[in-house]
Amino acid sequence: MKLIFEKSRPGRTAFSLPRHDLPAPQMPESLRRERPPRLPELAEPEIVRHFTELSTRNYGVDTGFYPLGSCTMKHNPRVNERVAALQGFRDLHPNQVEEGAQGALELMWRLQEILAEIAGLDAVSLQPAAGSQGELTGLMLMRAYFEDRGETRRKVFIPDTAHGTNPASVTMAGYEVVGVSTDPRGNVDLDELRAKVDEETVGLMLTNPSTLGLFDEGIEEIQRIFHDAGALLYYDGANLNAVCGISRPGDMGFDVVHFNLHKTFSQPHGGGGPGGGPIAVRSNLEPYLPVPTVARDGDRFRWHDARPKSIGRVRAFGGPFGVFVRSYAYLRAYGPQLREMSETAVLNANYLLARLRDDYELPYDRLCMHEFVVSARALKREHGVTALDVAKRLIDHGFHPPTVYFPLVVPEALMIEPTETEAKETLDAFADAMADIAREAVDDPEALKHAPTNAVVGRLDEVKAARRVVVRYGFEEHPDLGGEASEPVTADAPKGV
Amino acid sequence: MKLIFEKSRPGRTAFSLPRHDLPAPQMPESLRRERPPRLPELAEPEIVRHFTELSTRNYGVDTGFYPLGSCTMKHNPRVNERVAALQGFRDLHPNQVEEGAQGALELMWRLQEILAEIAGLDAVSLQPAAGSQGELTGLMLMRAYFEDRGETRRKVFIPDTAHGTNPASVTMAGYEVVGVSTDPRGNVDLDELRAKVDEETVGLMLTNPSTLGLFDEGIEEIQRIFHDAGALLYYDGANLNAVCGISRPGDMGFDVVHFNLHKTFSQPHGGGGPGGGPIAVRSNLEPYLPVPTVARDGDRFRWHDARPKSIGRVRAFGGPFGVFVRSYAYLRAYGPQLREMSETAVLNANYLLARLRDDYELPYDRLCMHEFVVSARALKREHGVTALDVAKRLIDHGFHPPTVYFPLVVPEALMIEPTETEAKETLDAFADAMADIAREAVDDPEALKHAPTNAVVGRLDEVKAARRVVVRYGFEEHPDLGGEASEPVTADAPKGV
Amino acid sequence: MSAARYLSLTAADREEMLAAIGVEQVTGLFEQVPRGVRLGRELDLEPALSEQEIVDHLSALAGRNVGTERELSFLGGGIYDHYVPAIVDMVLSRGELLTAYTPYQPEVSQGVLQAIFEYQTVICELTGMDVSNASGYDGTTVAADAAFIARHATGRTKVVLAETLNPQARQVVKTYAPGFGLEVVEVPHDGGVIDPDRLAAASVGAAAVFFQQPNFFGCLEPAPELASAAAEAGALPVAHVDPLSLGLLEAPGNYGAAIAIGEGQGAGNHMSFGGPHYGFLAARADLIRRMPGRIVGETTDVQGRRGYVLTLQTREQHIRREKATSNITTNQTLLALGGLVYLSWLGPQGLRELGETCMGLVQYARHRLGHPLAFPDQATFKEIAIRVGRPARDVIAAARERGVNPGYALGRDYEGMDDVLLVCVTEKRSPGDIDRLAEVLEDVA
Amino acid sequence: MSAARYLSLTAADREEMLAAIGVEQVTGLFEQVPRGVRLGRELDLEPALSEQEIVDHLSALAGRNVGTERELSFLGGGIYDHYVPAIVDMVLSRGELLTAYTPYQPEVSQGVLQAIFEYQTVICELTGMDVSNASGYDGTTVAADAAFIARHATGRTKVVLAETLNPQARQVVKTYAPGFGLEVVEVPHDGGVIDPDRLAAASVGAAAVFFQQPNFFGCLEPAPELASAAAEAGALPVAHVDPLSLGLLEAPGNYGAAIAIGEGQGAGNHMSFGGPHYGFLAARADLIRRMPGRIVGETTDVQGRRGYVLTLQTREQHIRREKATSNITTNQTLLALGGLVYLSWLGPQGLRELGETCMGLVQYARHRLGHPLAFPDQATFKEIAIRVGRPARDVIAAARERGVNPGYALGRDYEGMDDVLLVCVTEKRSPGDIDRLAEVLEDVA
Ligand SMILES: Cc1ncc(COP(=O)(O)O)c(C=O)c1O
Ligand SMILES: Cc1ncc(COP(=O)(O)O)c(C=O)c1O
Repeated sequence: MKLIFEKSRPGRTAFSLPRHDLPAPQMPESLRRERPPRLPELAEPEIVRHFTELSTRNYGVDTGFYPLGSCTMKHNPRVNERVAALQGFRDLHPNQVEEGAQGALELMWRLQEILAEIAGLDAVSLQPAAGSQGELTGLMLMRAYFEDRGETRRKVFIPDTAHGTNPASVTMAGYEVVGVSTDPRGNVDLDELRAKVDEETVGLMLTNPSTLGLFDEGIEEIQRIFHDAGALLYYDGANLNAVCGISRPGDMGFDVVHFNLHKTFSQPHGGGGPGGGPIAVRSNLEPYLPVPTVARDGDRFRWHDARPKSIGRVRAFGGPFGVFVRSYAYLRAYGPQLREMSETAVLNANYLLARLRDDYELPYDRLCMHEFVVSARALKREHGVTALDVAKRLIDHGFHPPTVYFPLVVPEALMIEPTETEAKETLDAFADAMADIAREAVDDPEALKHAPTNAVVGRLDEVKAARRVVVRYGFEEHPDLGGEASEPVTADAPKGV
Repeated sequence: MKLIFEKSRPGRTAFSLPRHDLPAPQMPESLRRERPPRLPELAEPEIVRHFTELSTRNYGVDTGFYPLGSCTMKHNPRVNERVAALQGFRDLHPNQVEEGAQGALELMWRLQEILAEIAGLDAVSLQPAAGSQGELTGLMLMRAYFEDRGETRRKVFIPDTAHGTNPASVTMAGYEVVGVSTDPRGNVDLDELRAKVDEETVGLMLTNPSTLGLFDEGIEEIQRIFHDAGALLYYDGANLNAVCGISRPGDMGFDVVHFNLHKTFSQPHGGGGPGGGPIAVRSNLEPYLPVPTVARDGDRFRWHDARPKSIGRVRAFGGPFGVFVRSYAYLRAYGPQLREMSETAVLNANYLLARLRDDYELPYDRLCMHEFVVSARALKREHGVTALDVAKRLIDHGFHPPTVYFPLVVPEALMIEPTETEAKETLDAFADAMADIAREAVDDPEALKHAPTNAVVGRLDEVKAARRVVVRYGFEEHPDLGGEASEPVTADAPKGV
Repeated sequence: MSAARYLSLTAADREEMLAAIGVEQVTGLFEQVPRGVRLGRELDLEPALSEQEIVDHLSALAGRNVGTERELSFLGGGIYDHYVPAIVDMVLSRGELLTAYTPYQPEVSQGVLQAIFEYQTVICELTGMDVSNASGYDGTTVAADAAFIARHATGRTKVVLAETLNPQARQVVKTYAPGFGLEVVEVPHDGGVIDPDRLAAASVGAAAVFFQQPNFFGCLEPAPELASAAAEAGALPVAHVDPLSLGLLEAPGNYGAAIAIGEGQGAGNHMSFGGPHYGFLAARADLIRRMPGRIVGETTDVQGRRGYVLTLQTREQHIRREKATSNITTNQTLLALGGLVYLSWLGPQGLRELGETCMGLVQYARHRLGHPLAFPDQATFKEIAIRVGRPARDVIAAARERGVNPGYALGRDYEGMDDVLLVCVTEKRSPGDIDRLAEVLEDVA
Repeated sequence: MSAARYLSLTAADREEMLAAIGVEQVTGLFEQVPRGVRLGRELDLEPALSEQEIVDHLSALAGRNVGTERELSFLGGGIYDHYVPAIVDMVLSRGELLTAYTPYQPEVSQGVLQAIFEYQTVICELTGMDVSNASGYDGTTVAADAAFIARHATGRTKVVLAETLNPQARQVVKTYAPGFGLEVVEVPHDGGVIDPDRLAAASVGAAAVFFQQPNFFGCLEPAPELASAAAEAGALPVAHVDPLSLGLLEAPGNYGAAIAIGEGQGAGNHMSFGGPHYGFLAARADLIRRMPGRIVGETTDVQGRRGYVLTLQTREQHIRREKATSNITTNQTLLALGGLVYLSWLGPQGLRELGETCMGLVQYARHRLGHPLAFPDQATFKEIAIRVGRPARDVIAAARERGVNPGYALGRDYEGMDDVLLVCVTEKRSPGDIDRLAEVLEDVA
């Protein structure tokens, strides 16, 4: 379909503004813009059609099953959108004085309390904008903590199953990554930890259950190893959907946790965001929390920014408030029964795993938690059919593909997270499609290479996109910003986390 | 796709209700329901998906060009939806006392005033729920008027171009229809009127411009003929989009007018409704208006129902208030420049007509107003291709078909109303498609019989539907409620008005 | 300022288009309008507003209303403050549904058609009837529709209305009746409900007999007996029912009603000061060809795939013209679709629980409010009529000053009831709210 | 009550599924969780609420806030009360966009991908830069992103921040700087703007130099000269700009900025007490491989049809891990999409007129308000700083009692400015509103 710029015509307008009879504004000529930006020019009817059509070329949870592993693509309750749009929230200026924002501050305070209880930890900062910013914030807290104690440590342990944000955050925090292997049962290799953890160790970043969908059975020992070395434990909360009300990170020994409000607590993913990445910490890290948090004095709620040892601010204001409204509404729908959410997520995952295990290889043969990873390695070896081919054919069956090629430790990985909101019929239909595809891989592997055939476009040439870098509309000409050719990602790069 | 009942599973729920610890209610056992209704049982996620999917199987103005003649399928501004959802409107109980509904009453009063000015008439009732109810209400007013004067008249003149609601309303009002022909220029036949109008005549119902899209050039004479006979003139406002600010029904001599708020004033058509059918009348008919209307006393607004000669009430409360909010918002966006709306609608129609006249027959060769009618008669005669075939092929070109087989006076009619909100490119693309189809009719008429081929279903068997009357899901069995076979509509029955 | 924002033509477009048409100016297109009837001036309307000014202006108007979000309200009487779940608004805002019209071209309208088919099924299930249309304007006009059906099905010229039928529905029937050639007879109530014997007497020679369950006072009528009384007289029993009562109360189809009608608002529509809402009308199979309005039927396409179309169109005005079963065309599809979404949300279990909640609350109110009941012998569903000892209007005014709208003044419709207040409780009110009402009423009445 | 409403399994389903898995009870699935770390009790949370109770509870909380719909507000300072047109909300509520995630599978994500490509183009056009990402968290974190780019592009270890740069953006840069190995130097303003010579001196050896146009006081900086000063010192000039000023003010790309960043909120996002919003970041072509976050590129499919994909992914954490240009993954796509819709609504003409309206109003306020300007020599865009003669906090409190929120107390961020009020006017305020502010300020200050 056409780009919005290709539908633009000079002089067409959609905007309307109030008019006041005021003299024309004066401004220094040297600062005046010379040529206007070529923004699209359309009337309202064509704008509505353009974006309506775009939306029909996109697949969301509202469209169907979206088992994108590690992303918790659950149903987004619509009441959350209703309450987030309340004028008292939507039209509230963040610089409003506290007296004029008591309801918003109370909501944030209540959310802090709920998250602390779920985490089993003591204090919460809602400020981080997403999980990865939560990670970085957590690492900054650790640095502040060690600096405050006069210790200089540099090494952060990252398991080989970890999400890419974990090592990236370590670098941004000015620390060094130390890799750790996964043992044959899918747990972190304890011997390796015992050998490597020392007084230079800042801590460990762990996703538990891991990105393999497995709860680390050695978690108590892991905790001992790090805490005995004076180091700290960071809990990547991306997989919290597995354990709410069942096991709390704080009780597992973690000192900092981030939540992904857009995963576990139903903030819609918005085509890539927004998210929310609050962190909860043990009391020994509380003095370093970003400012401001929200405090309660009797019936009154206020900003709390008197933290002399704070690492400072990690984003504007108190955080993505609209996300808090949605997640708070969601959490109030479950209340103390939040456990049902996680139990159902884990039940759905194990059922789907049971249905798939005959057709796909299971690298770690255990019950899973809320997600699991199977491998298309055998299909590739025997029929030349890759995880990517399976993913693309799933599109033709009407499903969103799972995450593929992640975690990196599993070759030809298909990482499947059904979430708790799916019906059994949906899981069955997906399992049937996966079985069909496994059969097709035997019968007609070549056909799979042409998938998808039912989508609005066929397989897209990512190599070309990286070589001939066209990242904006060119109006008359299409400039290639690539300069020298860029290294394209390989076809088996992670897709979906 | 599946019906929602086919997705239902016993025990699945989406609802939630507050719980109070109250004793179970007591009720007479004789009135208790025995078997619960088989409503669908789904959780919220699957309900959202079901209706999302249904929506993708439907074509609206937001999807694309929708030139359904006589229906004024213009763009529906989204700000109207925003204001209609304001809590002070949405959550207002119609039995609220006047003191608690001043804003709503003021809005209705202002809308009455605006409509009176547009109509060039004296008093307005907002109550009728749609155009056809406006018609019936208007006829009831006429009867009350004549009864009040002690006259018994029975005949209502209906031109052969009239919409089906006009004669149907006449019957429901207890009157008799007298048909009138259209003259070769597309105007009402004046000689016939002169011959037939007499002291038994109640009046004329006229759409002006007519459903041929032509302004009746004899309107002044028509007026004289009826008024000289003491009869009244009813203006079917379905085509008001052609003349706002250009010519007013009151100035043309009409005594009663209905508005279609869902056509001219942008209430979205909702897949069939809701609508709004306010009427405006000359002062001699005001005493008979339905109650209540809204009156103003200084700064205060109140219900006005002290009309002893009123015909009574035609629907509940003051009318479809949410529709009034949208239309009022729309009218305030144009203000005194409403004429631009009609001018543009007429320009678009004439341009499209100019683009089509080489390929399709034009039964009345004049400039048109906001819509026009062409005929596929030649295609049918020469190639066996009908208006219906043309309509179905337009679907494959991505357009909604125009109204077909209406008005009845034009064989193989295609009744095309582009509205003012369409861009020239859209009109050009539609004209190109129509030209393509005309060519295809020559080159491969058989192929056209198979259109549409790009829709979610192919041509549907309407005869079967009328013969084997399945009008509800049968759960286990599919009962045929037809009894003896029903007379199916013929393929060339009107579609679209 | 103009509303160019809704228009897509540029100045250049206009010129090209006029050239293609062969006229010089836009005014040239209007030559066919005789000079004598041209307006020749600007419309005398207030200046155009920008979008933001529209929002400001309408927000100010909305702010001068006191909706149920701003006062504790016990208003009922036909329109009810039931909770409308967020998914209803979400579905109705989908542009493909919102901005479409009547599904005359079924291949591009399967969404609306299937939804209507589902709606028809849900209404049939609720009411126990065989066939439903989609839809009537509201709960009053469907009463007129039912009278029209009965007039032609029986050939008789009288309809009987229980006085406990919604007063506005009765008014609408009376407005339409002369045109239909119908005489209207009303039957008074005895102690809040209709006496079957009295109704039987009135029913002789009637085309139809209308009663309401629960009735306008909230009371439970002996509906099966009323239906029998009508049927025995050869009249069509027409039951006007509250859809949300049908989880607890027997379906009209199961006690012999020929036609079931009602106001759909409570099931999925916002109150919106009285509309737009939907009226439902369902009937026995033998009346199908006399029904007004749209009906969707199942069929197959050329490849045998299931699909839906408007059917039995030979009833309708666009085919039958003056011989049609009704003049209706534009109807209340979107609102009926809201009803479908709502009833799918509620499901059979929710419907029953909702009914129990309302009845439980009304039972609580019955005991909690200190005032005498107007109809002490009758069970009610979600409303009760109480005698407040002085004009109900005054009590309402005084209570509203305390932030409570205590209900509807029945004296607006019924003689001798000036001191009667109709108090309504839905699931949106709590026992605590009822306590508050009791307190305020003690103060002011 | 449970939130079963969001769960689709029936009791029967659960049994069948457990049987298929081969465990007896759901608890059997959690054997892998060591007993020592199991919770063993219910979470200590308030009881679950029904949907309607959630709406009631949150409406009550919302009602305890005073948003700009309830008081006449002149608050600005980085977040602005610009009008958000209805089509923005409509587009963002489309489920296919709202409930999708990052478009890793381009064949089913062309909608989001094309929208991002369009967004990138719009941002490039606005800023005059070559390439834009989509998107940063907000207008503060993109400053940290720019510092990270500059650190690696130049190898230098210092960044210079104008004191007139948004205080929160400065704080965020300072929070991130130690991890990046950067030292932060701030340059004070002279009379409300930055002196180019002073900046030039500070820029020596710097990786990047940040300034803001219009600056935090609303004043127009000599931006071209600031950019030159930075560039001459070999530092990357980073301009933090208000997107809505760019119809009137020159684009940073046209006066030599290497990176343009900013807060997108004013262009298409509701204020929402501070988020979620979007931060934009656009750069010169030579910096493309150092950019953080998503970038969408054009390509073709197997049949040669145009399509869009995430590109240059070798910059990103999921490929490059500890060597990535950033750790960002979840971003602000939906909000950026809101920006795209808004800027399409505004178009070039609307953008200019909006700027003129704001500047016209601020000019009016400048003359109308009786208080001395803090920076009398500077032209401003939509804000002015005035001296109110006593603590601005007190003035705000007193004015709010009269229904007017007169602005932001600059003393919250700047020493010696306790009596300075930053007054902001957008197109949502009128000359009459400014008159009212003047009146109230006369009374209270
Ligand atoms: C395991 C894991 N860790 C961290 C993240 C990063 O979280 P976010 O996307 O919220 O920044 C993700 C999600 O993408 C993840 O799956
Ligand atoms: C010419 C004409 N008259 C009357 C009507 C009836 O109006 P409504 O559909 O609002 O009842 C219509 C529309 O369908 C029409 O096109």
